Amino acid sequence: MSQVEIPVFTAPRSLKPVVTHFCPGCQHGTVHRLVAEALDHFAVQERTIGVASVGCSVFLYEYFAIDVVESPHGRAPAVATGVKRALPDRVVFTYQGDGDLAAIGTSEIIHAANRGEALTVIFVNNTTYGMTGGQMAPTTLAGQQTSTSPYGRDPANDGSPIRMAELLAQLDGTRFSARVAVDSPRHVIQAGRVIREAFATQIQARGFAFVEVLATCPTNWGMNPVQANQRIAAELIPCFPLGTFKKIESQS
Amino acid sequence: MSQVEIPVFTAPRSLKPVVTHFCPGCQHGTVHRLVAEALDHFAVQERTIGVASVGCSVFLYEYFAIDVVESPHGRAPAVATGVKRALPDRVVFTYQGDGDLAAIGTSEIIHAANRGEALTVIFVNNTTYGMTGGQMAPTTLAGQQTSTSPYGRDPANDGSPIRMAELLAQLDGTRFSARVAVDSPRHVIQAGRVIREAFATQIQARGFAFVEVLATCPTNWGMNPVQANQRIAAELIPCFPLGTFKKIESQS
Amino acid sequence: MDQRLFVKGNEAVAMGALAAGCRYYFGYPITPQSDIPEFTARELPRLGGTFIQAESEIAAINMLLGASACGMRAMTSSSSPGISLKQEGLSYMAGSELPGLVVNICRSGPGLGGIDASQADYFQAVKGGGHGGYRLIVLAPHSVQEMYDLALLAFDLSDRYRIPAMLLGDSVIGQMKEALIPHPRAQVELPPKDWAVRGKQEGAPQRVVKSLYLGDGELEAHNWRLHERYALLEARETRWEGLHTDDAELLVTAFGITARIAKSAVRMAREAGFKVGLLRPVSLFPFPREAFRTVTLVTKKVLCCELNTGQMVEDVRLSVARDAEVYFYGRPPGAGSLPTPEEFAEQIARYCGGAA
Amino acid sequence: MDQRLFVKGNEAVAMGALAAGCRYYFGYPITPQSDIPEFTARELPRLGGTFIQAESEIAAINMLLGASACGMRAMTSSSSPGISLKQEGLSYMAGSELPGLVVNICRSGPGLGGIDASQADYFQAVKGGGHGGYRLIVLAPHSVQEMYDLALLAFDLSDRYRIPAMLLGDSVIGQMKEALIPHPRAQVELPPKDWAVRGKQEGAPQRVVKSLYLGDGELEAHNWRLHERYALLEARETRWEGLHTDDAELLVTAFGITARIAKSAVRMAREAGFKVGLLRPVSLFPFPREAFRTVTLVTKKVLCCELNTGQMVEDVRLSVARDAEVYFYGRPPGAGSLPTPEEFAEQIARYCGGAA
Amino acid sequence: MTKVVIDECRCKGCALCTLGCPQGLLRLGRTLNRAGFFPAEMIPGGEVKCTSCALCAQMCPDLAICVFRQKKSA
Amino acid sequence: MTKVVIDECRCKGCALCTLGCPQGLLRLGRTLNRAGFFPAEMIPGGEVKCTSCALCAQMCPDLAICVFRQKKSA
Amino acid sequence: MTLDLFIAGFGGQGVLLLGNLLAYAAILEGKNASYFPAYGVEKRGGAATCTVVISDDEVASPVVGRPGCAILLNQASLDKYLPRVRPGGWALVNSSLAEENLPRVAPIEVLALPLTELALDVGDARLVNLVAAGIWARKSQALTLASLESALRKVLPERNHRFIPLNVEALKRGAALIAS
Amino acid sequence: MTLDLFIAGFGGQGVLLLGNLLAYAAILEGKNASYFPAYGVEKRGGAATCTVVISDDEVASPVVGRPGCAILLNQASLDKYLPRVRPGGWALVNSSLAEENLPRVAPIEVLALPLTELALDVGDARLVNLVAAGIWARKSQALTLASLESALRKVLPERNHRFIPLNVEALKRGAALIAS
Ligand SMILES: Cc1ncc(C[n+]2csc(CCOP(=O)(O)OP(=O)(O)O)c2C)c(N)n1
Ligand SMILES: Cc1ncc(C[n+]2csc(CCOP(=O)(O)OP(=O)(O)O)c2C)c(N)n1
Ligand code: SF4
Ligand code: SF4
Ligand code: SF4
Ligand code: SF4
Ligand code: SF4
Ligand code: SF4
Ligand SMILES: [Mg+2]
Ligand SMILES: [Mg+2]
Repeated sequence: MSQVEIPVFTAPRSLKPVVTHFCPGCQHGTVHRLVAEALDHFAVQERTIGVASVGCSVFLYEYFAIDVVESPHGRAPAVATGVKRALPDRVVFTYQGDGDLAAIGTSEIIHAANRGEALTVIFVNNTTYGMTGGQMAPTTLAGQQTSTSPYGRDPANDGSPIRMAELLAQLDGTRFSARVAVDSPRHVIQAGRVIREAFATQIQARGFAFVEVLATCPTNWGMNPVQANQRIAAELIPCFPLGTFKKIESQS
Repeated sequence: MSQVEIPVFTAPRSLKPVVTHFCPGCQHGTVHRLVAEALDHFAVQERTIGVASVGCSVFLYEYFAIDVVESPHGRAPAVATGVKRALPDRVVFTYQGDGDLAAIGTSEIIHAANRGEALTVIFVNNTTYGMTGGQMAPTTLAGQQTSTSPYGRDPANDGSPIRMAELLAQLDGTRFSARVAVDSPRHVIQAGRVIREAFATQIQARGFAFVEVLATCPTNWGMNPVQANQRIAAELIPCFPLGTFKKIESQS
Repeated sequence: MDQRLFVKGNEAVAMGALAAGCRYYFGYPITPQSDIPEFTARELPRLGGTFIQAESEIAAINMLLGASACGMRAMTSSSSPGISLKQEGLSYMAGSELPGLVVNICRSGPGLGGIDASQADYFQAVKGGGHGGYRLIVLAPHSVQEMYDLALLAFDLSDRYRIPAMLLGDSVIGQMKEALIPHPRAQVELPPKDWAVRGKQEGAPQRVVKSLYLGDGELEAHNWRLHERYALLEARETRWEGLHTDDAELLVTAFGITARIAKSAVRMAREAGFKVGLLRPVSLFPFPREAFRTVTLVTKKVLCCELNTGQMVEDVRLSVARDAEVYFYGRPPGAGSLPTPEEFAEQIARYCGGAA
Repeated sequence: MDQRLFVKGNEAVAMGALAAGCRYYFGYPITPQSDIPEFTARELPRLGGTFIQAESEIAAINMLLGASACGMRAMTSSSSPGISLKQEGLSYMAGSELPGLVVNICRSGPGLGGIDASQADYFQAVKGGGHGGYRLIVLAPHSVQEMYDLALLAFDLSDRYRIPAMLLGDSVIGQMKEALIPHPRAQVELPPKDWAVRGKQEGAPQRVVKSLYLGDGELEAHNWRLHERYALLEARETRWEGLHTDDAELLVTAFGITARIAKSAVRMAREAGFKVGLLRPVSLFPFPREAFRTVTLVTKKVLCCELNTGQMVEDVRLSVARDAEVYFYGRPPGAGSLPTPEEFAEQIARYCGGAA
Repeated sequence: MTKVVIDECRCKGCALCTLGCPQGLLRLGRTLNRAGFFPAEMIPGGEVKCTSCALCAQMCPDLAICVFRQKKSA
Repeated sequence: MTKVVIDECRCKGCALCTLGCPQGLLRLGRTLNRAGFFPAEMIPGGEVKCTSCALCAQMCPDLAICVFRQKKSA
Repeated sequence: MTLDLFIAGFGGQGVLLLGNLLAYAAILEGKNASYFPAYGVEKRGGAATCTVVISDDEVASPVVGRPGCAILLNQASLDKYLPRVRPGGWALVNSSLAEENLPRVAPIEVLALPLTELALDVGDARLVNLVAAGIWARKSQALTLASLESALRKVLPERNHRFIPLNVEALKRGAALIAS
Repeated sequence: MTLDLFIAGFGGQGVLLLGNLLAYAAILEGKNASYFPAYGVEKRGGAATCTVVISDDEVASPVVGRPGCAILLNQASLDKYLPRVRPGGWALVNSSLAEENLPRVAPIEVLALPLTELALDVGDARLVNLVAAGIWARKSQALTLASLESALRKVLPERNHRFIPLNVEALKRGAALIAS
């Protein structure tokens, strides 16, 4: 009789075994893993096409071992529409930041949702433009200082943070819309479950599914990763409540 | 003792005394009048700037006796933002069709609303692209035949009609959002009242105000004006319910 | 009964695209090209294809990008302001080496302008309206038949060279009707689309469609590759039509609708005894530089006619023999401003000097 | 202590704009120009001005259109992909005769490309990336000081001629730091903005800012008016810098960052005994055609150096004396592909023939 | 004395006013106007029944109708 | 025998795993790795208390942690 | 042989259909033809014009500066376009709606006929275009009534085919005016 | 007189601050100077490089093909950039992090010093840039320590001014290495 080691946590096979360019503590890494785990779960890696956006996650293809199409900033939902219509039996997802999806890409996400495109959209809301050096995003919190809101975001001048998961839930074409966070083991595990649901929506019900993930950008928040992580519960979740805002089970 | 004639209904002075290019029965004419009456009511004709969009209402300046700026298709809310920020004490409104506002201009209207720009937006929803000859709009009803939905709009392919008044009401920056129709004297009178409220919102409370007006396009609906008018109650209102979806009284 | 149809140019271009095997149309309405989405909305569902009326021209070009990245023949169409909005997407398609067809049925501008025929988007089409110094394959049909034929050609060239193609039409060519013989698609051998994404199969290498190149020297090398292909295009795929060039003392040049008008003018001038010829570029990129050089080794006077204030004339000047004179006659577009054959004929008489 | 500041080019252009009285900035972040919105976000509120981070580049150019229609000095800035998105808006501004400043700190492309310096947007800027055959005033700063000075000039020219102005920079000029003397705005007399909307006062005539002209001949006439103004610009406002042009056997020409590099190369070559001069266009539109013609009446060889595969060289070829030879040396942009002075000097030696 | 004045030149014959009148006093005429439309008119004797409620004018998209009320004045 | 394997090369020293461990068994080390970070490590004796719950790994954005469970096998 | 023809009227008079019909009939007769419409931005009531070129050769320009013939269906068209007709050419003018400014002595032949009244006579004012088609075909001798009748079937949308007999009637009425 | 200098290292070593500092000091001394940074897309840990040109005349090109001097703070920079130094030039190499591939016989002078260790000695590994600044200033004789000290006040953000004494200490430590 001997002891064997059973792996209880290893890297998903849909990810390549490479070190990312993300900053220390950046939770794009966490979200990448959760998406990859969902692809592994449904065993669809070989028939998945990822649609990358412009932002710190632009290198999707460096990390995911799947086919990838790059999109112009904000246009991933339109590119993904073209991909999905061309190859309807493939699993197609977009991965977009809050600058990408909630600012320049507002029109594309709303209309992809409204048309009910059978896509899964992973939306990483870190309340700032990470890649370009921390400018104000539509999701920046009131009072938050960024390089383009140096005196803090002023709702009277700049508007208030926009809640995409709730907004998209309003549209008839949306079958699933939820918001999660990745700031605690419990939240991470739950986020994984929700992301799986969003892929299930596409795979089974062939509808539009949206997951907003609250995540950190320690670099541009000017915090260390631990402080940044704490900010999610302290400041982000009160403004962006977690939950599932829409879930339609039936086939379309 | 003699009889005098007291005018109970005459043209508003904010309109020029010219015949419009609109088709017979086209209710852009009605909406023009109601807007002009609101300007007369608040006596702001001399300090109002209209922002025209691209659609059958592109000739705003031919009919309104006010200063006007033309915008590229869909961008009127952005142009109006520039105007209002430059001249904050002027009354600024956009006048947009459903192709303009709910398709190409989705991003601009959402973010102008979200920033809480102190604008009044008049949105004429005639469920089609009038000026270009009756193509499908995001507001086209399910099953409606248009030149680009010759077999009827199919929600599975084209999505369902989008309800802008409800959607915009979701945004923190929106202070007033309502939907009216102009298909009966009662509705017309009520529409006039609501449009006045929308201007009052700007003039008094300095916030973003939105009015969606259900109107006919007899030409592209392939109906005579009377049939077209009847379609509003029969088909449009069931899909686009009338009502005030948001009204915030306080000053911002 | 002959096999000729009598259709609009806009319908012909859509029929040509469908005959080329295009099964994806993404577009947004705009006059004077809405017949194209209207035609494809009617026909594509019957062929099992996809028609999407996009929420905007920008969404349309990006849907095209997506479908093309999967290896499909796909198209969009618009008119001048809408084409301006597609410039970023076109640059991405060029940078990502994606084929595809973009039809521009030009209208007058700048800005909202009007819906009349225009050739003022020549520079935008051939020099690169988007950023980054890429080129498109640009073909200029001058008849309903060519709207059809060049749509077929555009798809083949675009697939072969992995360069997006543009048909540069105008509202006369788009709106006019004339006879069309819808030839079936010629069988040509094209390289396999082994770069297209399709969901990587077991063991197969990953496929990525992108324009981002950050490693030292990578983007430069990528650009040189693109530019070599442009040179190849010029060497192999230049197309033009010549008329009476042998004995011409004056060479008229024009493309698209102005070439049609010029054909009448040349006929009138010949009848009046003027020795005048015509060289009509069919491909605007690659531009028929060599043809211009060759003809102007003999014919020393060139009159370039355009429906703008002078755009193609620059390429003509850059192409002709050094001692040739290039004259320009053009008008900016607008309602009531379409030039007439008589007008061009007058210019011919002016420059043709010692005539009949 | 001297009055020199030590700042980035991007900061200098923003300072210049503010010194010009610009109080409205509308923009969207993009590397390598985000210092401009960051600077204006900090400074404008202090000056009672307005900074809006727009939801997109398209919204930004249209906010600029709106503010400019009210007669205000306003600006936006972006980099290549973002500028592509502004093409429709630029065409509308041109068609509506609206002044305004657009800064393009070019990066490499096509598509997403990279963030390195590029000159591959020359065609887009000077030939018209948008539809309709309009032109922009295009100025090309080659130093931090010029980023400031030309921002001031751009506003004055733009207001005077009612043509939108573009500063065509690149990521080196935007990101580099050097000394800046922030001269105050010179007093120039400009025509009153009696076309601006402001809410029509009692009895005053209605004002309309538009680009739509539908009456017979109206749009053509409007376009001719615009083109007359372009001719006026060329007659009056062409700007360039010449260096050693008197005795040059070879004339080097370059703009922006390549002109800086060329200056070192020319210095090296002169030290090595080559008779080489430099002609640097400062205004790219209007292009200094006359200067090129004049110099090449004597100097018969021209070497055009660009950070692209050949764009300005076409304007040079169209400008020089008929018997001058124009050579081109360029590289497409990208990481690690910035040319060096040594590289240009080698090319000079190659073409300068019989040297020291 | 007229309460309802229909501007024949502005009228496009859309008939929406006829829907609007609660008394049913309006109809389309039978002679084309210069623009090629059949303009609306009051039925014979309508003036008397007309209440000057202006609902017809509310419905008119083309501002072709003006409405007056008669009032005794000293 | 190890339950928690931290890949020193992947670790960026963000310390999020230290927040994740319910037993408080992880900390940052004191020697820089090649990339210039202080990688996480288990506190001395931590292996024994470790429950292989993998919550540390759930928190790690960089997939630097693998977790194993020991099982008796025949 | 090349014939060119300019047609103008107001929207609703069937100007574009008329142009289409003549060009299509020419195609059916094995000729070449081009048809090129131009209209304002207005949907209704605005001006509508089109140009038809019929030729045994390839049609060069579909745009014609000075047409050999014009069909002018209302006063505005008459005023604006009659002067454009080529010397030696002819014009058909709808005298029901246009009678002022008819040139007395002119280098062109003007055939002024009460087309609208004739159409009303056939049954509907909107048949004015078909009356004109019959006149033009007979006078120009360019097209047979038979090919016009076949072309009608092609250019009319299916749902309007029930009006074909009436249309043919109008065609013939027009043609008869010339025969006589 | 024109001096050009290329600086390379990894993010966090203060490469850009070092370039800024030297150029600013030159400005304060009344000279002309340009500073031009280049960095990859990565926010952290990636390579950072910059070029500084100091001149009594106008600076022509801020871009330098073969610099007269290079400061190379890690192995990757050494490998990639040392060969670019102009013959007759010199390089300062951080031997704490880069020791392989040092040329033995070369047309350039290589000064290899354990800059990181020296910095740690002063108090923090991140002071490596200021140690290098001191060395470069003294060896090139282009700038005085006084102007570097004044420049520090300009290039450091206000919130870091409390570190100035330590920075100056590092500067001096570097300079002292050459003086001796
Ligand atoms: C058209 C265009 N505009 C702007 C940019 C610059 N840009 C690159 S990424 C980005 C935003 C990144 O923010 P976000 O989408 O929130 O992603 P994050 O980096 O925060 O994950 C911007 C504005 C661009 N590449 N293209
Ligand atoms: C960029 C651009 N795309 C398309 C068009 C063409 N276009 C003009 S109006 C219009 C839509 C009109 O529909 P809507 O906004 O609903 O107004 P309506 O005419 O129905 O009142 C379109 C697509 C344009 N002018 N510009
Ligand atoms: S900048 Fe922010 S979002 Fe981007 S990699 Fe760094 S931490 Fe992540
Ligand atoms: S087309 Fe429709 S919207 Fe346009 S004027 Fe006519 S009826 Fe009105
Ligand atoms: S005013 Fe009233 S009663 Fe009189 S006609 Fe009009 S709707 Fe009828
Ligand atoms: S509603 Fe107005 S336009 Fe319509 S018929 Fe009546 S009066 Fe005429
Ligand atoms: S597996 Fe669980 S107990 Fe063990 S170190 Fe990780 S978090 Fe702590
Ligand atoms: S969470 Fe991962 S990257 Fe962060 S310190 Fe722990 S092991 Fe290292
Ligand atoms: Mg973000
Ligand atoms: Mg509409």
